[in-house]
Amino acid sequence: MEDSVIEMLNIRKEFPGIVANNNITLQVKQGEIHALLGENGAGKSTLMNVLFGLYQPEKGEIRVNGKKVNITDPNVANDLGIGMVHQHFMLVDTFTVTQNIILGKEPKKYGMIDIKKAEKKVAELSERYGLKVDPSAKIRDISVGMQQRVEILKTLYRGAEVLILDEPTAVLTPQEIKELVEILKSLIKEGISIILITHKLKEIMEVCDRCTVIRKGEGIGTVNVSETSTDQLAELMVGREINFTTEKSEANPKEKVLSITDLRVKDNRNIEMVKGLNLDVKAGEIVGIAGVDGNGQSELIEAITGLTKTESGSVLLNDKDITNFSPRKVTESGVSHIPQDRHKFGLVLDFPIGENMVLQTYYKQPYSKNGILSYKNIYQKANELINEYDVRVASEFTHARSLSGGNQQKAIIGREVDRSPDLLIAAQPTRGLDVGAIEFIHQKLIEERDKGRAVLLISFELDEIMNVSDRIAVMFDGQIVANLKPTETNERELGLLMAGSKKEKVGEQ
Amino acid sequence: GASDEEDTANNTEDTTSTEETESAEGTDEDATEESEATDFSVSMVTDIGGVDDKSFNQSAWEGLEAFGNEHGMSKGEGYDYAQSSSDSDYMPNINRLVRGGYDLVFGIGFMLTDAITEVAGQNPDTNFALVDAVAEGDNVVNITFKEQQGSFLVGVAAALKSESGKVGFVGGEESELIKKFEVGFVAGVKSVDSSIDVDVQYADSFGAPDKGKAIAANMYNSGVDVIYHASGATGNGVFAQAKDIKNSDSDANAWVIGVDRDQYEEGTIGDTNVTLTSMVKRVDIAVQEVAKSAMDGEFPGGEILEFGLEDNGIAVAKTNEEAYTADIDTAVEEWKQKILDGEIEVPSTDEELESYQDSL
Amino acid sequence: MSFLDILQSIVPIALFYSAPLIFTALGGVFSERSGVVNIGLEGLMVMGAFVGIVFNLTFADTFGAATPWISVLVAMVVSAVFSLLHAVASVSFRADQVVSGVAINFLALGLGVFLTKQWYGKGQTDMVSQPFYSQNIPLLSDIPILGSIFFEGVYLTSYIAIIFAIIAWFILYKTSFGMRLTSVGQHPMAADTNGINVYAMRYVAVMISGALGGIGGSVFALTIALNFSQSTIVGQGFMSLAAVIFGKWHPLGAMGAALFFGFAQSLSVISSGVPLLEDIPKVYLTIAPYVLTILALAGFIGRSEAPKANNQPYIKGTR
Amino acid sequence: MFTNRMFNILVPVISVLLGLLAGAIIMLSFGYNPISGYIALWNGAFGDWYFFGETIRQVTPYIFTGLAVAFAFRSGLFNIGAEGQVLVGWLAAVWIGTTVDAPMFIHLPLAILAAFLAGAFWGFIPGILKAKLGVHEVIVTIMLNYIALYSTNAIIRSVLTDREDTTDKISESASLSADWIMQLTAYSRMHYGILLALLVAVLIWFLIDKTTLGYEIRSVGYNQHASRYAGMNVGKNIIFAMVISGGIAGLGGAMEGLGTFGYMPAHSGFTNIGFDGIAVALLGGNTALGVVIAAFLFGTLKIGALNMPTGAGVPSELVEIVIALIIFFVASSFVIRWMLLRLKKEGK
Ligand SMILES: Nc1ncnc2c1ncn2[C@@H]1O[C@H](COP(=O)(O)OP(=O)(O)OP(=O)(O)O)[C@@H](O)[C@H]1O
Ligand SMILES: Nc1ncnc2c1ncn2[C@@H]1O[C@H](COP(=O)(O)OP(=O)(O)OP(=O)(O)O)[C@@H](O)[C@H]1O
Ligand SMILES: [Mg+2]
Ligand SMILES: [Mg+2]
Repeated sequence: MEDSVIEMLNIRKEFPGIVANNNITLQVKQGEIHALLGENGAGKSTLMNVLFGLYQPEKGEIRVNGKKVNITDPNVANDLGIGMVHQHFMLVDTFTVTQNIILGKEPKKYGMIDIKKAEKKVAELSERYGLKVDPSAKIRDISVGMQQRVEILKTLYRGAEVLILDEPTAVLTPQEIKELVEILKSLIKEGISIILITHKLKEIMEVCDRCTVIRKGEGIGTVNVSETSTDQLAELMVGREINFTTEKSEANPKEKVLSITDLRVKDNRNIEMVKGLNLDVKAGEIVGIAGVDGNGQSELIEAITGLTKTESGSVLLNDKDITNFSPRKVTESGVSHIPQDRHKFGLVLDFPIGENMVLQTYYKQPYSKNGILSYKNIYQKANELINEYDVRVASEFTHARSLSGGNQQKAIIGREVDRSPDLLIAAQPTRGLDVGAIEFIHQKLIEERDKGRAVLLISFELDEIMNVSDRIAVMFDGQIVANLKPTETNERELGLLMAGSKKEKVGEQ
Repeated sequence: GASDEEDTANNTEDTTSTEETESAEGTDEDATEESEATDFSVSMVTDIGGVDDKSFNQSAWEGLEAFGNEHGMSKGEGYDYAQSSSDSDYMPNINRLVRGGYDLVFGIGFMLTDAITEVAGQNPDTNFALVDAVAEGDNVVNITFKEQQGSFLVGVAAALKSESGKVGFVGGEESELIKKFEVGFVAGVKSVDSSIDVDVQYADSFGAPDKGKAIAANMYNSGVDVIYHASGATGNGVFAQAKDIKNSDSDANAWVIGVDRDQYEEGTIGDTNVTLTSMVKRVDIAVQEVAKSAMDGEFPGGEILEFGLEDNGIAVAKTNEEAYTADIDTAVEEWKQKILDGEIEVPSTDEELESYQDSL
Repeated sequence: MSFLDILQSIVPIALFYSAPLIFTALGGVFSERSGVVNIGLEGLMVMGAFVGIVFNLTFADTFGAATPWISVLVAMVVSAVFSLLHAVASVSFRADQVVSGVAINFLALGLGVFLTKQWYGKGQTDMVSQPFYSQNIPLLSDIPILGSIFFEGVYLTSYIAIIFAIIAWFILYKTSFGMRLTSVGQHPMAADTNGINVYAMRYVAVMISGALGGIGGSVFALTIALNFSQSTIVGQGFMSLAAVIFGKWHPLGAMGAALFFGFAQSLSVISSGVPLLEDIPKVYLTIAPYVLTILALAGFIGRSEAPKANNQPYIKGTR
Repeated sequence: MFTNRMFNILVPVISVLLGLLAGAIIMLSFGYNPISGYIALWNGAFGDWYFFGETIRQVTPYIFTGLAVAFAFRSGLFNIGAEGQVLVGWLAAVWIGTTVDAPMFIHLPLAILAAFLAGAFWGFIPGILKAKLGVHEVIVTIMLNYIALYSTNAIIRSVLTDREDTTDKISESASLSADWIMQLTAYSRMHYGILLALLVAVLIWFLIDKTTLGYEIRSVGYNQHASRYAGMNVGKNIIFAMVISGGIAGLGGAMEGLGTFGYMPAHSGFTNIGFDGIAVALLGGNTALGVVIAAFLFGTLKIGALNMPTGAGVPSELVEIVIALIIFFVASSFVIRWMLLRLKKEGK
């Protein structure tokens, strides 16, 4: 490996209780896009955090351009030309784009920050690499896609030659992913090497040159992408076969469970995001809402689940009007909700996973009687779910915080599905999860459908929509602009519809 | 310690240099009569002011020390005090001393009234004395002062000193006790010149110098040139303000009248002093007298001893000669005589004040 | 009193009342913006008052008229060092910041009074002979009307406080130090990955709060109380904390809040002289400042967002 | 192997020991004899039945204010207002105690209830402002402390009495004190309140850890978004928490009004029962049991301290310092744990 920019040799990193990385070797060639693949909790982020100097390895050595280095903290990494875009963005959301980019390396003039100069520099960079950002916008006001571009700019601003991206696409819409891919390619041209962590094998096949696979902290090996297939990669990663096209029987929809008419919802900035939307979901079918992030999906869900008040219109559940019900009343009328943001809404991270399992039902028999909790029943239930949904966790008493995202998600899904609701709302249920977990979750959703439940799936990932739904409702600018069957459409058409370019009669079937 | 001894020493000088010297000598004579140590022991419990509050607690303690020295006692053997840091400490403190076998226990300040009443009831064999208030029980002596008399006299002084025809009174918290100060003061001022108006304000706290300063600033601003304060530490703010004015204009008229002890010290700024005079409450004298009678087995249990001008329990400080001029002094002395002769009965409540003013 | 007279008496009072609060509140702003809650402001003021008075009493003869200024500097330094306790506990030892703040309050008062008794043999010191004195600000006080209201018989310290607030604003909003400090309080891990030393930043911030708290305390003692005792600082630190939050963690906001308290306070004093207000029962005027504050908050200030990472010890490698 | 449980017991114990040790060092360095100092402290607190009684009496209100602050903390709220809630509770209790006249089994509960309600109302104000307008509870409670101080004084002086500094004594039928306790403890002011305190502690423990209400409180304390998502009414919980917290603090006031004093004096400053409650709560790790223990520690030190000047010539402030250091050590438990682990390793 004469031309390796990065060599991580036999790295070992332990955390109290677990060995996150056990003698893993990773070698990245100059100018390549190198994929890092592994299940949730396999040790990817840890390995990269080691390379970026956030963690110190117990064993092993790191070489940059052949030179042995000791990366004691992110500063060192920066100086070595290593930049990292973290899975959870490292952005101060009260700051502007520019402030975030220059933070820690500010251009100065008479001891003051030279904001003009900074903004010019940022403009240049975003020009040069085609990373569109608004230098003076506050982070909290910009889209996830742009936030990620800011993260990349941060590293480039610091003169990164090696760029680490930890699950960059997990949070992006198809369009944004396309843009990102373009960006990555142009970066390569600029002579930058990239380490890409992703759970999406298709992306690896599309953009990566080589791929290193790790399983449960162990290095499995490195393959040339050109000489492999998604199935082979999956097998390497999980250690067993995975079938992607989740095969499922024909749906046989029955009576309407959810019917929404002329719904209007404003967001917290008081802008109307849902603009007279109509939608039905029948028992025994999975309706997938395809759409680009920010077209009112979140507001739609919040309106149905009672988290925000609607302006007008009605939401019927089994012909019962539940418009503007409180979240509790909505839940009690038979709605389950797998929320988009699992850390903010899905879990009380400081509760034991067990208590998280009864977040909506704690006040009901058998979990409590006359207002008194029965921990026995609660933890018994928790145990059942943990086993049934194979949540990888030390015990039902461990705090939710220390679970891996994948497992946190499984726990939530277990809890929501187990309430056997009439309507199951699943928002981004597989975001950030590995293929194994994804397969598992998709099967669960289909099982629920077959039990005769109405399932409403919101996802930015087209193949998820295509694979899982029985009916696709395309959402654009706060309305359903199309109702189609997966069999009768393709990604191109959907893409156009989602972009709002091709309108079509909203037909009920 | 040392610095403390000194300044308390010259304090007592200051105060005795007012004209109760005879009495001071008087006690000395007694001392020579029977200076052999006795097994009699006496102690006191302070209120939250603490034993060095530059006010009646300290004065009382000085009294005990003086008494102790006279009779060959020392702190811990013969006499001692217990300090209270909150209202709920009075009881345990008094009890601790009772259990310590002290023959006589002083409670200093009206705050201790209930505590003394209760403990006295529970310990009939111990003698108690309460300063500034009245408690039931025939093993309790109540020491009160005619603050109105002293306040009246400083009122006279204020009236004579004032050029603006405006004087002020700053009280701590409104209460019967402080009322005596206020009313006496107003009466004094009006007796000299009923056209002088008195601006009365309360800070609602004995421990808020910032408020004291604000009130004083406002008063001086509105033309008041003499302020009499009966407000404990709040008074610090009054002194601060007066000194500040004096500092920016050395011949400005901004006088303060101190309370309880001679507050001359507090008034010093450079080589001048803003303390016109002080209404001195000789708690030390009262304490010594009661202690002595108890030791001699003549403890006046159940009685209310009211100390006033007549028995030098109340006095007016004259430390600041240049401000407290001779003619002020003579005038004050005249009024004092009138009071002693019973020509005037100094009012101590609003009602009495009204009738008094009508009588003018 | 004419309106002008009223102003003329209100303003100087408000100014000297606010000054200590402004200094201390600014300290609070620094430490809380770096993500370290500071309930200990009260204690820091106590320490400042204690040191300021002791130094003044001891060196009045040596330094003459300069004494109060030097006293404040010494108080500043000592309190800054004292605040290290809070920094060590809450930054390095990952202590609950509220807990260690409360400890600071106990410790300062305990030490202050304990040492006073050791050194002076009594619970309260004598009065200082070299306090701060008000003055007419040269030139400015000659401005017609305004001059007499704002610049006659005022304390330099009041205006220094206001200048400090502006400097603080400049530091926090215009310099890289300020930006880094803020980022540490908002998203320490982000700051860390940008190569900013989170711990160092927080140490500095806490020590700044110590220094400013020390100034606040000593200014209070040397302008208003003139001596030190158990009851010299009673609640001013908590009022400053309130000012920090009232001012939404913004230096100028905090200053505004402190001035607001000052004006409300002096208003309640003045008004007992104002014809209309004379007849209202005293207590209403006394509680007015506090009621006004609550109304202001409920009325137009409303929700205030604390720095995100407040009260969270930063531990590398946790989210 | 150190279990978490062992740590949770060891750490506070070690903190207390370290605190006392530091205190001893300070005494030495200022030329006092630490032994006699601490003996005086001990005797002052447990020397005989009287002082034991007084210690318990001091502990009683601390338990209440500690619980009050702790309860608010559990729901993510910082109640600096216990001080004011104590004052209004005290006043309410004494008001009923002096004005109403009824048989004990009505009068006493009524007075206690009044204290609870008064405190609860004082907690309700910041609660509703936080819930509805997002106003920061810390400022509001600080302001309410002052309002409570001044208005209770005003009421005592101009409503309950005619310009007197203390209210009348409450009538026997509203008093918490019992002759037999007085007999037993040589006229200490220990009273039935301690039983009520322990009872409330148990209730709070039960409420927080065992009931659905407590589940909601804790959930809201940790994550308001998730709690809303789960169908809990966050606003309601915040108000509820502040009301209960205030009410408990109010009971602390009742202890003073119906037990310790039997009347209410006009206060020239804060009682500090409420502020000390913050320390008690934090020392006790915001758990009911912890608070009870911390309150005992606090009460012991405070009462014992009174005897240090007379007993050993040591200024009582030393105890303040010791308390402060103990709090520091408890707060820095992380380090103590770390050291313990080190020791263990060395041991092997
Ligand atoms: N700071 C930490 N403390 C304790 N354990 C940790 C820590 N960070 C990671 N781990 C554990 O180390 C293992 C590897 O975590 P890592 O973040 O590397 O997984 P990952 O491959 O990034 O997972 P994902 O695909 O979900 O991002 C997991 O079991 C995780 O629980
Ligand atoms: N303090 C901690 N203790 C234990 N595990 C931790 C801790 N911090 C992080 N982890 C684990 O380390 C791993 C890396 O976290 P990471 O940021 O990659 O989230 P994740 O696992 O990828 O989940 P998500 O994809 O939802 O963010 C996760 O498994 C997380 O649970
Ligand atoms: Mg990861
Ligand atoms: Mg992940």
